[in-house]
Amino acid sequence: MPLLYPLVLASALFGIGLYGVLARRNAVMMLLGVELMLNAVNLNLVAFDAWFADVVHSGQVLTLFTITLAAAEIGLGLAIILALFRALRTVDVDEVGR
Amino acid sequence: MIVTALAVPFVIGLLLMVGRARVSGPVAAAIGAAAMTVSLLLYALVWEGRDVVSGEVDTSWIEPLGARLHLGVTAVSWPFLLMTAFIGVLCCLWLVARDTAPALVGLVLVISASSLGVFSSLDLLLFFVFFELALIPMWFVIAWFGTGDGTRRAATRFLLFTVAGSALVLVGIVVIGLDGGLQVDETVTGSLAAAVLVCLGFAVKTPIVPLHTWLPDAHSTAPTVGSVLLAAVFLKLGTYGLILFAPLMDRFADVAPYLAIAGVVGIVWSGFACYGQDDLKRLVAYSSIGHMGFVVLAISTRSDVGLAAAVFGSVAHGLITGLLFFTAGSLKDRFGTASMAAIGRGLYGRTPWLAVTFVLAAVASLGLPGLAGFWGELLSLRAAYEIGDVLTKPVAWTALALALVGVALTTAYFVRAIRLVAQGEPVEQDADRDLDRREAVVLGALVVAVLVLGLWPAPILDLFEPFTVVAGVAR
Amino acid sequence: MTLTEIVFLVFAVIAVGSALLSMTSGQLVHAALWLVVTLGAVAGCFVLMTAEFVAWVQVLVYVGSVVVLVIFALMLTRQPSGARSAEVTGNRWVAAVLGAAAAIGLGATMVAGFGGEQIEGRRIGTAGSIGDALFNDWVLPFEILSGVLLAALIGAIVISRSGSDR
Amino acid sequence: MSRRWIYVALTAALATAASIWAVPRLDEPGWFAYVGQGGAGDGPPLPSLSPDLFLYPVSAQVVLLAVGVGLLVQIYSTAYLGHHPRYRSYALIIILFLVGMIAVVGTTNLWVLLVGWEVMGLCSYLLIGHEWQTAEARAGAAKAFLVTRVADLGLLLAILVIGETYGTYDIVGAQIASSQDGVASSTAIGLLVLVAVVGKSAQFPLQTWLPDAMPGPTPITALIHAATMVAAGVYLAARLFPFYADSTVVLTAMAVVAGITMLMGALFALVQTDLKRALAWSTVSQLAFMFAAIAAGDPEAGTDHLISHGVFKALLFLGCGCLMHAVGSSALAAMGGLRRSMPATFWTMSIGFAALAGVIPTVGFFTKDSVLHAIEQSAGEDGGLATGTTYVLLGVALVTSFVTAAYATRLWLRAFFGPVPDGRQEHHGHEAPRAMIGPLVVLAVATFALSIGQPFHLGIGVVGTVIAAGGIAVVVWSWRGGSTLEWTTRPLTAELGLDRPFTSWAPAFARGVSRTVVDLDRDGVDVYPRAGAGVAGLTSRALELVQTRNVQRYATVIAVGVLVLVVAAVIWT
Repeated sequence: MPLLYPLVLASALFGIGLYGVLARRNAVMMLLGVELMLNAVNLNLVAFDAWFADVVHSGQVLTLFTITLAAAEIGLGLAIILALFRALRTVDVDEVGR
Repeated sequence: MIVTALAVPFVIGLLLMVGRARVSGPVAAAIGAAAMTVSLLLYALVWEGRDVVSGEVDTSWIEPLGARLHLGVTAVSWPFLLMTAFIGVLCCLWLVARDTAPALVGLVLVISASSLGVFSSLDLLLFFVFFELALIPMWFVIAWFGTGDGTRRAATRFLLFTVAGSALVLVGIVVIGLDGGLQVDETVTGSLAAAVLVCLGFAVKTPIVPLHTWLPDAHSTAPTVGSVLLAAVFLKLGTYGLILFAPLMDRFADVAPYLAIAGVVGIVWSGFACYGQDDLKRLVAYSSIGHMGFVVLAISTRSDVGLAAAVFGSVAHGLITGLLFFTAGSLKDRFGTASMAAIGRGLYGRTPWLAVTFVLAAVASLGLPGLAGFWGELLSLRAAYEIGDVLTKPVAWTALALALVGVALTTAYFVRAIRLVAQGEPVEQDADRDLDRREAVVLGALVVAVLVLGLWPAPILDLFEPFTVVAGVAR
Repeated sequence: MTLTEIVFLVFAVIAVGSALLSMTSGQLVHAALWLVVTLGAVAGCFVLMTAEFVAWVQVLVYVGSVVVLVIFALMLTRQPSGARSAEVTGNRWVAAVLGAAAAIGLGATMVAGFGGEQIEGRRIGTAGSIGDALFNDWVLPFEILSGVLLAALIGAIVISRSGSDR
Repeated sequence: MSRRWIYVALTAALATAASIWAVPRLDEPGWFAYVGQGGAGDGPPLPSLSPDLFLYPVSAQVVLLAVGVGLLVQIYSTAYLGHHPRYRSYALIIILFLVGMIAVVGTTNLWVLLVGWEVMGLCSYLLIGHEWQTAEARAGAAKAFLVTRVADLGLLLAILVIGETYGTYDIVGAQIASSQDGVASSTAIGLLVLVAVVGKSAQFPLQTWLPDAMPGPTPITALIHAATMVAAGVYLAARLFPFYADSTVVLTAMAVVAGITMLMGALFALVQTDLKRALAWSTVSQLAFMFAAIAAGDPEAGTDHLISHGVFKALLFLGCGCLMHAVGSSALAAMGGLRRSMPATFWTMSIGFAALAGVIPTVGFFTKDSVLHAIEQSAGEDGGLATGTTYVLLGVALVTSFVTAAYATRLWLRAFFGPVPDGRQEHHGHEAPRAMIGPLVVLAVATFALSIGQPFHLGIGVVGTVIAAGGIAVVVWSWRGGSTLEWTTRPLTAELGLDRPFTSWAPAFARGVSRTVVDLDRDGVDVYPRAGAGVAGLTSRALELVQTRNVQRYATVIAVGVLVLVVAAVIWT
């Protein structure tokens, strides 16, 4: 399998995720965009791991770490969004900014 | 000795600010007066003669930059130092009143000590550090203890202007430092940029028209001691800076004509501005611009007579304008405003001693021979008449003519002020109260100083006779 | 073109398509559900790249918990649906351009750098081999990560407690 | 009562001290002889107020005049102003004034001279403004101070030029230097001195302050604005005469000024309706006489007339004070017929008027005679004035003595003869107290006593006497013919509008410019700080576009930045 397949897929997902982060008003949606970008990174890591045939599985292990961190991040992020919502009754980032 | 003279008011000032809740105002003011007196006496005693640097202290400080802790008293700085310490003592005495905030006394001490540091510095970086150190407390003095509308605005304006000026000076000092080091008695630079930057920076501080617009606001809103310190000490930081730096810069010659013309334009400009003022403190503030114009004219000749004129003019202006601001402050304490319309006419009849003091201060300020204000102006005119090293005849004589117009205008506006306030049919007000003992002591001390310097200018002028001051900065 | 490649391309198309739908969907819940599809497709890709353990973790953690968490958050902020809740900001076109530029730029870099390289598919990232690597060579980061997780857990609890509880 | 005599005693002490110092000097030979040791140095030293006091015969005379009139005025004032609430400050300022006058006259140090000169100006200002409740006093004081101070700048510059030219600020030293190295810069010095004395002595075109100084107390007018301070201008011109004696320009300018002023002052005095103001114009005119003598190259005649004028004009002003004391006004209309009720005042003032008109054997005749003689003599001499100028000046001086005799007679007749004004028949006038009459008598005696030893020039003396007699005769004849002597010629009573530049144009100009400057200062000069604030505001507004507190904007900016950097990196590597 050509290495390019996962890499190009990852690039596309990263771009879409970036769009989501930058364009969506809803804070939850921004988080989803971030998750998408993380996944793109994961894809790259795994692809390079498979291609490079790393003895210690750096790519895959780091992917696991990333997934874990993503879980932690989304937990915290959602907690912040909840607190924000309680305080301001909105999760619209445009309005939060005012 | 110098270190002690600087440290005593500085430390006591800081202590008073820290412990402002633990002392009462009058006690704090008395402590402050004592501290400043110690400083004054030390500075008076440190004098060893005009040909040497008295009480020199020279230890290493920031070696990589060539900056040293280099302090000393020279023939040029000694009059400034004594005047500053004297004004500091009087400011503290003035604050011996029931409603004084101890923090204000602390600020006054810190400002005075920093200014003394400026005048004592023989290292350019040290000079700049003290220079900046004096600025910030003044913001608090104006913003916290000022009266009237827009104190915060005026204070910020003051700070922005002067800090911008200091920034220029700092860049100039850097240029000088790269060229010839930071020691006043060694360095010299041929850089035009340094001359322009330094002169521009001190022009803000002095102030020279058109960089003066911070001054009237700051003076009119500041508390009495703030105004006095601003006028008597702060403006001198600018003129002393010019005096100190002028011999260090070869290209000062290129800047001097502009400086001279700006100075005398300032004299005329401020004269007309004073003629249209109603607020006494603003009037005195504008008159300061005029007097500083004479000093700047004298400095810009870079001659020996000019040096004597600048030093004498600065010191005399410090005393006279201090007297004027204390008088205006007394009036403001009584009437809640320094507006001549609100104070009303006929003070001769209502508060005779206060009125007489005011008239004397005004007459001294307009440069009547026999009072301190005269000799500085006279020597400035003479310096301009003799043209000096760096000016050309057309510039110098144009400046001379404008300065003479300024002298006439000064007379006109002070006569107008006397006519509006001191003379006229008295209309009694509830607030009419003649001088109390505290005011009488402070004003009396200044009156005596003005008279003594007027009738016996020799103590200061002899420092510059026969014009070649070897030691220190004047070469 | 092998069968693996064909399947991979199918998964890739699904992933990109559902990601696009997710990021442009007007409905937040739909967006979350489309994301599930994307993440699932990516998990499929992982499998095809012989990283089966990572794929399972992806399904378990992301699809199983993260998305559930997101949906809970959406419900708690009471904006599960409704047109307004999903609106895009004013700089949507800037974002679109940036996203496209990032994708194309990255893709071009990849093409330039790794065009023609092949994945051999010899090594299989089973649970066993990953476990070996994790607990032999990656112990310290693993432990640190556990600390990070704990901190995140506590932080999330502290932050999300309502004001009256404090 | 006794408090008042303390000040008299102080003045008497001062007068005694000055007399002990001055009287022996009267007999010294020579007129401003060159004495002393000092000389030119390498450059003018910094000014110092070293008390280099030295009196010449002329200085001694002026000092004696000053302290003498000062003492008489102090005595006079105990009665005239003794009950005034501010008598104390008044009396003290008089003493200060006398000290200033002695400093001017007695020093050889130009700076001390300047200090005394300005102290006199300040005292004059304070005393004119003594009745500061009234608007005229305030205006008069301000005007006097401003005009004289502006003119004093001339003296200041003159001193600088002298110092620069001769290398010393000592008059004697400068004279020695000028005799050794020759006179230099004489035109500059002379013109600057002329500016100073024109201001101080109220000569054309700065004459208007002196009549406006009349709101001051009358004894002060007698002392400062007749006998001493205004005459100090003449003294100074005479003192510094050697420095500009060879400059035709200066002497001609002085002659022109003197000619215009003497005739103008006399004509104005002729039409005044106010006795005091008439005497003020008379002073202006008489001072011009002295300048005419100096311009003609005979400063000694000028200073002689200074002394004599000081005595008889002080007498006239003090007498005027007695009249004002009696009738409560200085307007001629309020007087008339006072010779019976105030005989002492009448007789003493008659002597004063006779001296003013130039009647033998009063001192006024002899000194006026000397002045006319000096002008006549200078015609045809080498240097100095051109002959034509001299004859014009002589003509003007003769016309002026005619007018002077006329107005002196007119004032005398209107004050003491003629009908008593309506409504004042009862208790019209009463003799002044002895403290006021005493000084009058002393001065009247002096008016005769000073004549002793005065030179007499036959030809010009006869001409002068005839002309003065003519002036007197014309007025008396007209009076006999029934004229009320109320001559009101419109341009003359309006004083030719010469006052207008000082009272309306200059203040209006200053006000206008000051308003412009204040506005400009607020709106014009302040532009650059405001523009700075505006630029800062705009910049912050621009930077605010990225600092929106909106996370997405930040992220967008970061993304753009990263993209740009990457592109840049790719392009440049």
